[in-house]
Amino acid sequence: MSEKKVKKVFVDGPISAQFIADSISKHSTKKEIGAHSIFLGQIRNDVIDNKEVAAIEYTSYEEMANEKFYEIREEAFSLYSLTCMHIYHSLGLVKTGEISLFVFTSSVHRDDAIKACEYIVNRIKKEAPVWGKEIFDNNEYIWKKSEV
Amino acid sequence: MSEKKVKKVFVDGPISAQFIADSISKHSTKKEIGAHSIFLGQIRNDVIDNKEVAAIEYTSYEEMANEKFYEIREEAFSLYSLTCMHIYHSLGLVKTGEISLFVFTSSVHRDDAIKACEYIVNRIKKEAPVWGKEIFDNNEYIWKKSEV
Amino acid sequence: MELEILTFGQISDIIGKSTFKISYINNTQDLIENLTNEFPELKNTRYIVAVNKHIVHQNIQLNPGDVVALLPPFSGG
Amino acid sequence: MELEILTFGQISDIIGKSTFKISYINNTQDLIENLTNEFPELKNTRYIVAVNKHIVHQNIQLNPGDVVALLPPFSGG
Repeated sequence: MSEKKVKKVFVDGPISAQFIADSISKHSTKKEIGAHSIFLGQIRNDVIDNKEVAAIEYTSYEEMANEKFYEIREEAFSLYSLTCMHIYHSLGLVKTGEISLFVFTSSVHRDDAIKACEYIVNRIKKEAPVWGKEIFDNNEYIWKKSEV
Repeated sequence: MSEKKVKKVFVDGPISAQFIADSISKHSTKKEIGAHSIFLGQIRNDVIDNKEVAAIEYTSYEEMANEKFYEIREEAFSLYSLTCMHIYHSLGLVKTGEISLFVFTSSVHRDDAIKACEYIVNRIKKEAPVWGKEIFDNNEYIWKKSEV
Repeated sequence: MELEILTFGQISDIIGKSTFKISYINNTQDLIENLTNEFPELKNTRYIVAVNKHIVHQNIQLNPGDVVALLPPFSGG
Repeated sequence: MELEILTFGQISDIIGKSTFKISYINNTQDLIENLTNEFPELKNTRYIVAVNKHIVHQNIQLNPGDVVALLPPFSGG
């Protein structure tokens, strides 16, 4: 792995709208970009057995996840003509209404950014070793079911 | 049109990252949302006949465009299970690196938001009576070619 | 007894104004012929016609007061 | 001569810890049998096995010092 420039994906707690805005702003100097596609995962207040989800606590096999994110990143760059790609995923507690996943792709023409963003989100959901513990408002919890 | 609640789409000048962040933030109270999909159109510094684009000036047949945006909006809601949808398009001058189109869809599960966002962008590009005048750094201009 | 004409994009450049009125003409085909006689460059330009904000692909009857728009290919977004 | 075991999600709940060492066992199948004897609830739980961060779908030989992870279905994003 020594040659790989691994970008930091995991962030502690929720991803703020301000963080997203700053990320967008940074691309205004890249004037070859014509299109950005962004996916945001937000925590839902699902009701399960009459109990409402209040938050999700995310844990990961971080070392393995970082290798997987790197692989997804490389493969997306080889499949799509992208100028930039950023992936951020929360660890720890994220409350309902807050954002836990932020995927951001940029390209000259819109098709590449749009298709790549969807591709990356699908692969993360399917392949990243991350687990969500859905915590109810009475402090009970269940392990989140996969949404693949 | 009297019964139609027409949402304002056109904004003067570029769409700021802060505006996008505020839009995202407003959805944190809608706790049934699990996924947001965002498309941003950014002005490229294309080089045409050795002249570099410095800005695009957008004009529109506004009355007709607003009816079209309304129609696209209604059709997207009928085709996809969406919680929210927002469309913003610039009029007037938008410089390279700045954002001129912001499409924002939200849904319970990710597929609807992602598919609807792409659908809306494609329809806007194809059907909205909006014209871009590409202004070069020497103040000459050409009318932008459609990207459909 | 007039029609209102709206032009956009490169059509405005050719005609030199973006909104004006002309004496009533019975149908879109005759209207386009009249305009093309006055502004021959229109022949070399792609555009579609909208009457009262609805795109029309064939010749249609016009009524006094109708708004006829000449729309070059869209390039928004 | 040990193996390092990592557990995640509901597997950690069943085993009661998320990282521990056990005496060397020759292959993944024997390792899983040993763990299942000690924690019978594992039988009712879906998970896959990763050795040194690589998912393995068949029985494979283990080397001392290998890191074996039990991964329940992923639910990130």
